[in-house]
Amino acid sequence: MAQVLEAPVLQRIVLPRDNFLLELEAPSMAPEIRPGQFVMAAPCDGLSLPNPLLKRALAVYSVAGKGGAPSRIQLLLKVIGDGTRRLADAQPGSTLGLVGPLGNGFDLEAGKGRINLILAGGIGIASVLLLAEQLARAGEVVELLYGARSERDLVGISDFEKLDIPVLVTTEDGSRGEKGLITEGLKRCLERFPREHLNLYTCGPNPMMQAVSRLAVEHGIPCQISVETKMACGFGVCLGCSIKTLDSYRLACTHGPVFQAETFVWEGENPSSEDTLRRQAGSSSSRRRTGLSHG
Amino acid sequence: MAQVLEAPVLQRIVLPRDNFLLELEAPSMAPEIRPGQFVMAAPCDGLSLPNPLLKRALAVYSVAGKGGAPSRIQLLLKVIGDGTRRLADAQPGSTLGLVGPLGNGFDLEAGKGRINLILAGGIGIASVLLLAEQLARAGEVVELLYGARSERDLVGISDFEKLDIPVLVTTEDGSRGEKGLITEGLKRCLERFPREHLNLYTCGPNPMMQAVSRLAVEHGIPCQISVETKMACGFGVCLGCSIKTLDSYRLACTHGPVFQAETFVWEGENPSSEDTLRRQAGSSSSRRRTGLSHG
Amino acid sequence: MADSSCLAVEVSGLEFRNPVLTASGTFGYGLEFEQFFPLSRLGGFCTKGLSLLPMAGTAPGRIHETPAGMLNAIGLENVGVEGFIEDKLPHLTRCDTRIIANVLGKTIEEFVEIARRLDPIQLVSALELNISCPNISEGGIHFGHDPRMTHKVVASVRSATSKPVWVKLSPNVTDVTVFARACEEAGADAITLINTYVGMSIDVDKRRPMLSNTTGGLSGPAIRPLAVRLVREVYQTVNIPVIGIGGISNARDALEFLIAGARAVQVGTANFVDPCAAIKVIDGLEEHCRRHNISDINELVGSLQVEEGQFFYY
Amino acid sequence: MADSSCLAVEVSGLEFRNPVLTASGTFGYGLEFEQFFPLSRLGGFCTKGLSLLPMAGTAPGRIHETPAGMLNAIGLENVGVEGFIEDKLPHLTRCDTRIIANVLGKTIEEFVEIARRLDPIQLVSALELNISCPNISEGGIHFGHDPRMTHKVVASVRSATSKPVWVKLSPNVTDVTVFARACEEAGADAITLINTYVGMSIDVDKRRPMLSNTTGGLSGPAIRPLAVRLVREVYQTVNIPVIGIGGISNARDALEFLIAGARAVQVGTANFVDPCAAIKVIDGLEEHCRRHNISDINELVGSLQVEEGQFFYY
Ligand SMILES: Cc1cc2nc3c(=O)[nH]c(=O)nc-3n(C[C@H](O)[C@H](O)[C@H](O)COP(=O)(O)OP(=O)(O)OC[C@H]3O[C@@H](n4cnc5c(N)ncnc54)[C@H](O)[C@@H]3O)c2cc1C
Ligand SMILES: Cc1cc2nc3c(=O)[nH]c(=O)nc-3n(C[C@H](O)[C@H](O)[C@H](O)COP(=O)(O)OP(=O)(O)OC[C@H]3O[C@@H](n4cnc5c(N)ncnc54)[C@H](O)[C@@H]3O)c2cc1C
Ligand SMILES: Cc1cc2nc3c(=O)[nH]c(=O)nc-3n(C[C@H](O)[C@H](O)[C@H](O)COP(=O)(O)O)c2cc1C
Ligand SMILES: Cc1cc2nc3c(=O)[nH]c(=O)nc-3n(C[C@H](O)[C@H](O)[C@H](O)COP(=O)(O)O)c2cc1C
Ligand code: FES
Ligand code: FES
Repeated sequence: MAQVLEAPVLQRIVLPRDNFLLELEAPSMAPEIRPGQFVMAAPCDGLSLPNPLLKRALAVYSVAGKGGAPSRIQLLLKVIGDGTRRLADAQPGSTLGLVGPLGNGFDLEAGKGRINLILAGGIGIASVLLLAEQLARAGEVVELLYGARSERDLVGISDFEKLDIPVLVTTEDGSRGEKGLITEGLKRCLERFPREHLNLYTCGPNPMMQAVSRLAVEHGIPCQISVETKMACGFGVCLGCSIKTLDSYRLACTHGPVFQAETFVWEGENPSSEDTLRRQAGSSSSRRRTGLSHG
Repeated sequence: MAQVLEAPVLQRIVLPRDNFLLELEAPSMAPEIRPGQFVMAAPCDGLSLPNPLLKRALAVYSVAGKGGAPSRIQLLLKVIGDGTRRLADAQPGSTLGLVGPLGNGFDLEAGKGRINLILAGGIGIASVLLLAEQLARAGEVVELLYGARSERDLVGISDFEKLDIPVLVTTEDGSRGEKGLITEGLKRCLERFPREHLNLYTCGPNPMMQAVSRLAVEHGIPCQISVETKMACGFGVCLGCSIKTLDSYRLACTHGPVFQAETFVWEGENPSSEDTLRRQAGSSSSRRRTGLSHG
Repeated sequence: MADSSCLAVEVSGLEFRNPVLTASGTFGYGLEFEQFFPLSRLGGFCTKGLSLLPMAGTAPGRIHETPAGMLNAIGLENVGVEGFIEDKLPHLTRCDTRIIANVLGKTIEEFVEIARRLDPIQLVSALELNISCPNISEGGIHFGHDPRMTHKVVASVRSATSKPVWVKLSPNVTDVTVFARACEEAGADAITLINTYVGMSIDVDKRRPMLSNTTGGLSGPAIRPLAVRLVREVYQTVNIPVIGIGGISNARDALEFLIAGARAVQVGTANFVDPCAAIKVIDGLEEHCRRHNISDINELVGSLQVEEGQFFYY
Repeated sequence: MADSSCLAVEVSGLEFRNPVLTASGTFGYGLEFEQFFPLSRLGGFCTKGLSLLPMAGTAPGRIHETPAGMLNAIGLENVGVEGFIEDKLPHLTRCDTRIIANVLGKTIEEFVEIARRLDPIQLVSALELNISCPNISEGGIHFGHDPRMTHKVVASVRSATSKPVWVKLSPNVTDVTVFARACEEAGADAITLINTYVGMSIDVDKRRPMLSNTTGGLSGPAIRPLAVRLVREVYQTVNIPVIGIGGISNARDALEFLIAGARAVQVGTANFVDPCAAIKVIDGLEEHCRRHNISDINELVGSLQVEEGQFFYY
């Protein structure tokens, strides 16, 4: 059940590189949030028409509150265009119009008894803190692989460290952590850990998630991806957010935003029927198989 | 010569009843302003499209600056719709996009050696402070008749009092000054002063200016009105701001916003050719005539 | 409050508790909105366009936001008329609002077949023929851009159903009144307009269309002034009721359409911006009636006062 | 910077230093903008529509702002062709930019007569025939809504002038390509589009139209997606160059039109919002060329890459 509400902005923290953290008062919504879910958001500015017209999808970064059920939600956002610009300008004392919680979020069952690697790229980090938190709280093994262009693009690392989650940083310019792409980090993990014990979650720019997915599928490792598409409504009625899976179009908002890497078809990919069969086979086998290694 | 510039907001003063005073840094523009001129203004918000699209016309309320030429301009505005809402939200540190100075402003020559009555209604006060100041500085007799709905709608009175200009307040609810309409105040002035020595300036809501104009024309007193119309450009190219005068359409932005009451045709008025002749006759005689009284 | 009788209207022999419906393609099959408000608040809702067989729609890249509007090329993804009857309607039996089935065929025969299947369905109050969808290559807009075809499809459906037939017109024509007249002559019970305007946006860095379908339909506040004018024109042309659509976000917008001549309105894109938009329109209309001492909203319908002849100087 | 040759384009045998002109009715007679920037920065400008005799225009209540756009019913207030030649042109002798005379007649004879009077005027580079103004009852749009009339007026003007003849088309038609073809066949040298869409807004408290003329033309960013699509269609239909107009506020917007197929663009309503809008478009285009290593902006014209056939699932 999604709610429509106006949430007062309690705090606005300016982070490097056009990243912002907003904390909102949302006592009816905060306890309902599951990891990987999102809200549609726009500032309430008293004008007769919002500009841009449509709300923007934002993952719930975190929930907070003193004792008992959480009453506040945190959004972590990076300014890209007009929508995020306006959200980032929201001052404490103003309110945001929210619709949410939306989407299905991550499947945490898949992580049970596994070594869970969370691969976040850039602002994709916003979708995975709650996931990491709940996995860690459930006693699962969790590591964060966090890739960004440069040191200053890394946000929120301390929030993961507070949870005692190991953070493995890669930056494209080498200004912090390993120099290179996050997939290099992943490859090293594939050497470190028995593959059949691994479970992946990823959120970030499409090319990164596509590369991660490819590795995961190749190695038969289950991998959930949280995708970004343009969304008009966020709750399944505009049918605008479709993505392609091996057997049909699906809605990123209500069927997703989390999908299985094995069945997801990336833009530009045109899986032949052979690929399809192979990947479907791989996908079902990767789910069944446990002790098998591809070498 | 109008300029296009981005002026930093230095100060924002919140006044009662949705009135706001904005002080802007505009050293190239401030010295050029003549009384009754206006600017087209909108906040610079970094979005790819302004909302509302068009700038809004605002009189220059005052100019200021330490010693020498003025470097700052003040805008006094009342929130009516989206355009003024956004302007009123402009915080110190942000900037406004301005085009100006625009329009012809008031004819101060007409006030020489006369008793100058300035009739302001509501936010119309914003157009007449500079006028009052310059008339007073030139040693002319000036009085302000200021009408509003209620005491709290009166803004800026102290700015006139600082100039030692007598202020005669009327409010519709009697909460300050005389109870009633500003035309009542005007009628009393018509009894107090010899009409042939009077010169009127007025800015306010249309019904008020129309009533003032009618009195002025009836009594053969010169009267300048500063009109408000919808404006898209403010500098004479959209041709959208036309108003009707006895002999043609005129542009409120470049021919006005100040017009002679005698030749202005109000909305709904449909002067017969007789009226036209009478008013034209009246108009030319009122300009020539000096010592003549209508009794 | 919402049920106060001052808002009741009649369209094509049907009573509506208020003149505010939600537009096809922006309200799913109604069910998706039950989490936000009781559907009984609405005058009614129009289903997503139903085709004879289910359709999967166009490839991803279906929407793009534009100034005060959005382009869409959904390609009429829908569950098909049987899917609607079997999977959706059973959940709507107690929704207590009027359901208008928006339908679409690639041929006249398909239109007729869909109408026949829906005819026995009590829960469906009326059919709305979408002869104006810009996003599929067959059917849709083809019927909406040739008045003879319009007449033919409307007459055929009219004789295939006992339900009121509404026809939804395309604005992408030189003279919409020609089509409205064709509908009236063919026996249509109401005209709904407008569907979207055909438009296109380009990703200038990639030099590719923003939509996978290249073009899409423009909706939202951007087109409202165009819609209001077309509603006015059709209102002045035909005697059957007109239902106004296009960029309605609030009561003021809805009033524009009513005053221009619409007997009812539909809220579309605004449902995405605020799921409760239609409710706000209803509350706002009631507030307007109260403020202006209007005891029956029908007083407003077509009440536009136009000044007599403007004069030009030469 | 602005004169850098990467932006130069040729339209109808005329060289333009860049593809950015300003649109008729939004740039006065050019003179009003000299206070903001040297006119020589522009590719050129189009004058306010010139009629045979001066026109006073419609009564007050000529404009109304709408979401991301505005309605206007100026009624072609203008100084007349003689007024332009005698009072305006003498001040433009040193403006060093191309002047396009936008002209309008109530009859074919008037169009021809205006063209004749302008023919000897060196400072005027081309004529732009406004057969698409929605705001006057005679002429204007009448020529633009009947392809035979379009052909006739274009052919007549074509034989009355030695200057390039551009024809400005109305978007208020079912199929603009029919009109574009008629223009091409009649000898037009270029097509400019779009003029405004007919629209209307209502003051819901007074129940009166916002414009004294009841309807007006919608311009601004709101209509850009519609204009881009029409430019694309016409580009794919005719061989003469297309000049794109409609809601251009910045270089990105202009690029949409160029990539869709426009050889040049015109900036309209944006001139009101920011008198320097056209200059910003020019600077932005140059910046884009630099960033994308484009040595000749003509490379971009019509460069849209459209994916092959979309597939639908059923
Ligand atoms: C389920 C979901 C969850 C999301 N969670 C978050 C979140 O927690 N934090 C957050 O900051 N953002 C998040 N996003 C993205 C966010 O919703 C914005 O849509 C996106 O950043 C662009 O919106 P905008 O209005 O700022 O830019 P727009 O004006 O819509 O786009 C500006 C330009 O940038 C391009 N563009 C759009 N998205 C991207 C991108 N990701 N990278 C580069 N260019 C882009 C557009 O094509 C356009 O040309 C999420 C999106 C989805 C679907
Ligand atoms: C030359 C000139 C000088 C001006 N100087 C000032 C000034 O110094 N300070 C100032 O506050 N304003 C001034 N105005 C008015 C100002 O420009 C705004 O246009 C006006 O207040 C409405 O703009 P908006 O965007 O807020 O409302 P809009 O959204 O444009 O209009 C909202 C609604 O209010 C109605 N409306 C418009 N104007 C008025 C009005 N005056 N009273 C009641 N309803 C109205 C509109 O029809 C509309 O229905 C001036 C106008 C002109 C032409
Ligand atoms: C995403 C989307 C899908 C639509 N699908 C349909 C449809 O299936 N059938 C139909 O008749 N109209 C459809 N429409 C058109 C709307 O019903 C409506 O006529 C149009 O959007 C204009 O109204 P608006 O501006 O309020 O959105 C759709 C519109 C949108 C935005
Ligand atoms: C106030 C105004 C006046 C206009 N006058 C004319 C005109 O005289 N002749 C003409 O061909 N087009 C005229 N137009 C149309 C513009 O030239 C242009 O085609 C249209 O506004 C679309 O472009 P835009 O969205 O950039 O404004 C006028 C437009 C506006 C807004
Ligand atoms: S965003 Fe509307 S259906 Fe997914
Ligand atoms: S506001 Fe544009 S001409 Fe006056």
